[in-house]
Amino acid sequence: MINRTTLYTLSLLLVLLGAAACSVEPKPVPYGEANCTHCQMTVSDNRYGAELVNDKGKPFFFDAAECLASYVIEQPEVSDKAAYLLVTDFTNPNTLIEVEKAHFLQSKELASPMGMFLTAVADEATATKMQQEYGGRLLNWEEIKEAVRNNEKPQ
Amino acid sequence: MRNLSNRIVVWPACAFVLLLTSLQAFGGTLKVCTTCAYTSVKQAVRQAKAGDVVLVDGGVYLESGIEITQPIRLIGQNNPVIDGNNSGQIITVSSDNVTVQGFTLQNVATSYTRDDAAIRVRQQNNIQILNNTILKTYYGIYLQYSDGIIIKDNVVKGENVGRTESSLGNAIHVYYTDDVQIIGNDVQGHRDGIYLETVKNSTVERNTSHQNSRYGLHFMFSDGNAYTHNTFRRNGAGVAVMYTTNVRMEYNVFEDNWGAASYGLLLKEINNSVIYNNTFRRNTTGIHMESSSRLDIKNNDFERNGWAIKLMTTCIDDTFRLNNFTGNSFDISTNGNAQHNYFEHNYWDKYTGYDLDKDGVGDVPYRPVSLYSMLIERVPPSVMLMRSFMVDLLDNMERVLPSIIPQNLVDEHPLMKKIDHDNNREFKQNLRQTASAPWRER
Amino acid sequence: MNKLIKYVLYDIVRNKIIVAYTLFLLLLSIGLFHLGGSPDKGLLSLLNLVLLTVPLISIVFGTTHFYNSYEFMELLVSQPIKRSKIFLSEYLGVSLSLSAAFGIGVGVPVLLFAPGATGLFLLLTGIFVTFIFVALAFLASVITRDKAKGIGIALLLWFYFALIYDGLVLFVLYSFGDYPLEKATLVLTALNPVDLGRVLVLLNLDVSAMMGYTGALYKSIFGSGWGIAIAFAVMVLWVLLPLLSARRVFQKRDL
Amino acid sequence: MLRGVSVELDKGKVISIIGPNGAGKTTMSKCILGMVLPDSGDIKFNGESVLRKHAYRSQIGYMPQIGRYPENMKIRQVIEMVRDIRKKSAVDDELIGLYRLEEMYDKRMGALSGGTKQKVSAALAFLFDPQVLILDEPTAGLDPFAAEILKGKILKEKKKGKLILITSHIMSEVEEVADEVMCLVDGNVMFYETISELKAQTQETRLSRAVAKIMREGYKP
Repeated sequence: MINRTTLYTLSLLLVLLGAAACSVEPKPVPYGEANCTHCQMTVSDNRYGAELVNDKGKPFFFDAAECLASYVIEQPEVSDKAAYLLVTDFTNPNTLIEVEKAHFLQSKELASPMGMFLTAVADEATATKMQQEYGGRLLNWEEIKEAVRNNEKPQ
Repeated sequence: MRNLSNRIVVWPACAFVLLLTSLQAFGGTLKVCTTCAYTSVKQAVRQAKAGDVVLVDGGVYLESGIEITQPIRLIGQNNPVIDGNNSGQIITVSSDNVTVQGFTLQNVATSYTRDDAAIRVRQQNNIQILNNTILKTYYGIYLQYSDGIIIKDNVVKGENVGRTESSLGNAIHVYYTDDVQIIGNDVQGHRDGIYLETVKNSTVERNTSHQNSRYGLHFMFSDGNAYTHNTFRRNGAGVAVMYTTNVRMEYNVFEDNWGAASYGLLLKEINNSVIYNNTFRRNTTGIHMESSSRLDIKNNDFERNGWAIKLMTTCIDDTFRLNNFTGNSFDISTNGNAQHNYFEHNYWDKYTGYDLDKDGVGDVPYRPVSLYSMLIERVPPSVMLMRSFMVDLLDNMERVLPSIIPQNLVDEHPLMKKIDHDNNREFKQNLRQTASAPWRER
Repeated sequence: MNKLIKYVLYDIVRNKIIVAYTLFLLLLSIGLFHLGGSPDKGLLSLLNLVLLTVPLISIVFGTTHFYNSYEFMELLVSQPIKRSKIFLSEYLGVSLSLSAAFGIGVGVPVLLFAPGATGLFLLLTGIFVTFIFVALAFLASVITRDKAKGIGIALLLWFYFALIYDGLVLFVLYSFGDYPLEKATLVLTALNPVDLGRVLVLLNLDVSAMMGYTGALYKSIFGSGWGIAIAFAVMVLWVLLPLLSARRVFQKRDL
Repeated sequence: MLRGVSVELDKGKVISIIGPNGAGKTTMSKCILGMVLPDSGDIKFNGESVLRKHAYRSQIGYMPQIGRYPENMKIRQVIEMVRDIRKKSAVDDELIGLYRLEEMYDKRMGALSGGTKQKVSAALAFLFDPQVLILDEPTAGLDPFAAEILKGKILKEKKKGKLILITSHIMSEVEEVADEVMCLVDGNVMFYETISELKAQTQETRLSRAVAKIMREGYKP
């Protein structure tokens, strides 16, 4: 009898363990409690955080889109297999959007944590409106990576 | 050599400033008080001509948007208060050779689109900001594209309780400005206490930066600066310095920077710099070093930190000598086996070796890296086993028969007694002569 | 039943081992608080010690006591009284007296040198661990009639919870480093009462900052009233599971 | 290990259970007491099954072969405890008096000799005036004087119409107190007869001889 009970308990716990471990989905960025995977600074500004979720569901947090881009450039073996690459929507703090769908504004007026002046928003209209207000240029993710690679800052 | 030349340049500049200010004293004086000709600071400043002194008497002035366009001295007497009433920036300096002294400036609202400050200096030279008290502002003192600035003996105090970081500015924010002296200020309650980005040839000295939400001091791309005798206490994450060469960090105290993502000092791509005579006390991590090379880390005290030093394998050619490591949970942690750094003549309180020849130097090497700290570095969730008996056992086994911890991260000549940095000159001289490996002196 | 506990307690409290255990804990606690400097440091060293010795003493004493009381239990069984009452009285007698020893040996110094929530957590953890390991001891004792074998099983159980389990966890965590393990470690913690107790106390101490992101996650869970309630519910489960299985066996077997 | 016992025992008799070592004598008494739970079969007490019950034991007094008690308990406490369990104040403290246990009431059980412990066991068995007494090797370990007292007590209780079961090896003793003898061999009842019948059948005058003869030649009723 004990054996059966133990078996039941064990299998239940294993299932729990599995469930806890194996969901591949974006996790909220723990502002103030995690260090940026790339630059080690505290991830703290909830308008700029970024995240990479690997194929196994493990999240890596970044304090800014430029750090995510640098990491992707430096660690292709991790990022090629990544399930999600996410940045925070500047206009909706704490909301993550996929980098491919994000619109980036590089404007001298908006300083991001790691000095590349990159701001991400979810939709194009907002991006255009912000560009009119602050100046600068609009980029997509591929262009962001290129800009980070060449360390292009706004003049 | 570089530092020497800095001093030679800076001192004549200061003398020049003094001369200039004394010259200006010969200008007219415009008095501001409730019963004076001028009852508004803004009015007086607008009327002032180059070289004038605007003397403001005690009282509360509800004003903002004061723009200084002439080289004048704006001086407060009997502690006048200029209350911005949350309606934008209080003082904007748009002229060279200006002094702002002796005011209490308060209430500048947070703006997500403009970086409003109590005092903003934009593209000017030779400005002095002295003895002011700045309360409840978004940014405190904000310098950009300027040159030759002295910020001395100010108090900048923000209110960060219950506020998110994006609604806080920095206490002293310096951007693209050279030859800045930030001396004797007390900054607290902001996002970063002192923020420097692309600042050269500057000095940060005798400041106290505490209880800021993010960093006590934060600089990037700022070569050739000296940070001495500062205290960084209980900040969100201590001090972060990155992408910089030729830094002198001496006689600073980093303490109580204690939190899940906290450290005393974060070094990221800092090269050719010196870290002497600092105290790292009770920080989650004393120094976190990444991609930093040719650093000389000497005569520091690491007391009661979680990790005294996290030394990533991307760091090379760093030397650690004559430091005291006492009461730290982990002395050194690293994330890999490749090590190209040099440890010698440090004092480690966990060292259990002996000294048969009584020369004050232990006869067996000390390995400061614990296996478990490396495991945590690789698999952070394994902290759940912190303080487990199993882990202690593993650590002790590994120390006796090292197999995973880096072979060459070792202090071959650990000291037997704690070093008294001030009074051990002779002993250190002896050590230098008997040092086994000739190592470059900086 | 409480009458029976009274007599069992009376017998155990005057046991020399219990007295020695109390004194040992008392001296050690006072010593650690004096050596440690700060109360927090004292608590930390005490925690290490408590989580090593309390399970060991509890399980060994529980097992030997069970075997030594075998004939006495036979005598009781011949009386008009339910077996489960006898069993539970013995269990409560042992765990209450060991807890009392712990309460005096560790509780009094903690109250004197480091009163506060952390100390309270340490005490609660110690008492729970006592109850859990006495339950495990009784389980080991009813599995086999051979005293030597029983003590062997008990020691193995202690070895497993104090040492082997953590090794296994370390191995698992290391092997699955690419996976998000933060939540899995929560479950792994719950699967060992010693680890659970340790984490609960650590989170109340300064050291928790060293636990980084994982620790922050733990804190967000164990910091809330609910989290603590769940943690202690798990502890209660850890008492009941071995205890009830042991009682079941005890009720159905020949003496 | 007991196997095929099926007997009915009436009150007012002293029945001695004999048999070679390992025959199941102790097991049988333990079955009646609920210490050993039978895999099959039933045990009835006053017509009711005793399996999974415990209240019936208030009618049984039991004296184990070797009594072991918690070391730090005093005699007084052991007696009080059993009294608490039975929720009855003592009705028959004759043995306590005869064995002069009261003088030793404050001694720790751990400090008592084996014989004294047996005295305590015996006193406890008779203390509550039970209908049934089960005595496992009652005189083993008792000094001859104490054994005599016990035998006297057994005979006295028999007269009150009680059922007394005694397991014993000592045939002279069995002969002294018992009316009937039940012989167990390998978990089966070999015979269950009155002593006089056994003697008559085997034409022996002494019980030990009679039993030895039956063992040798087999039982032919």
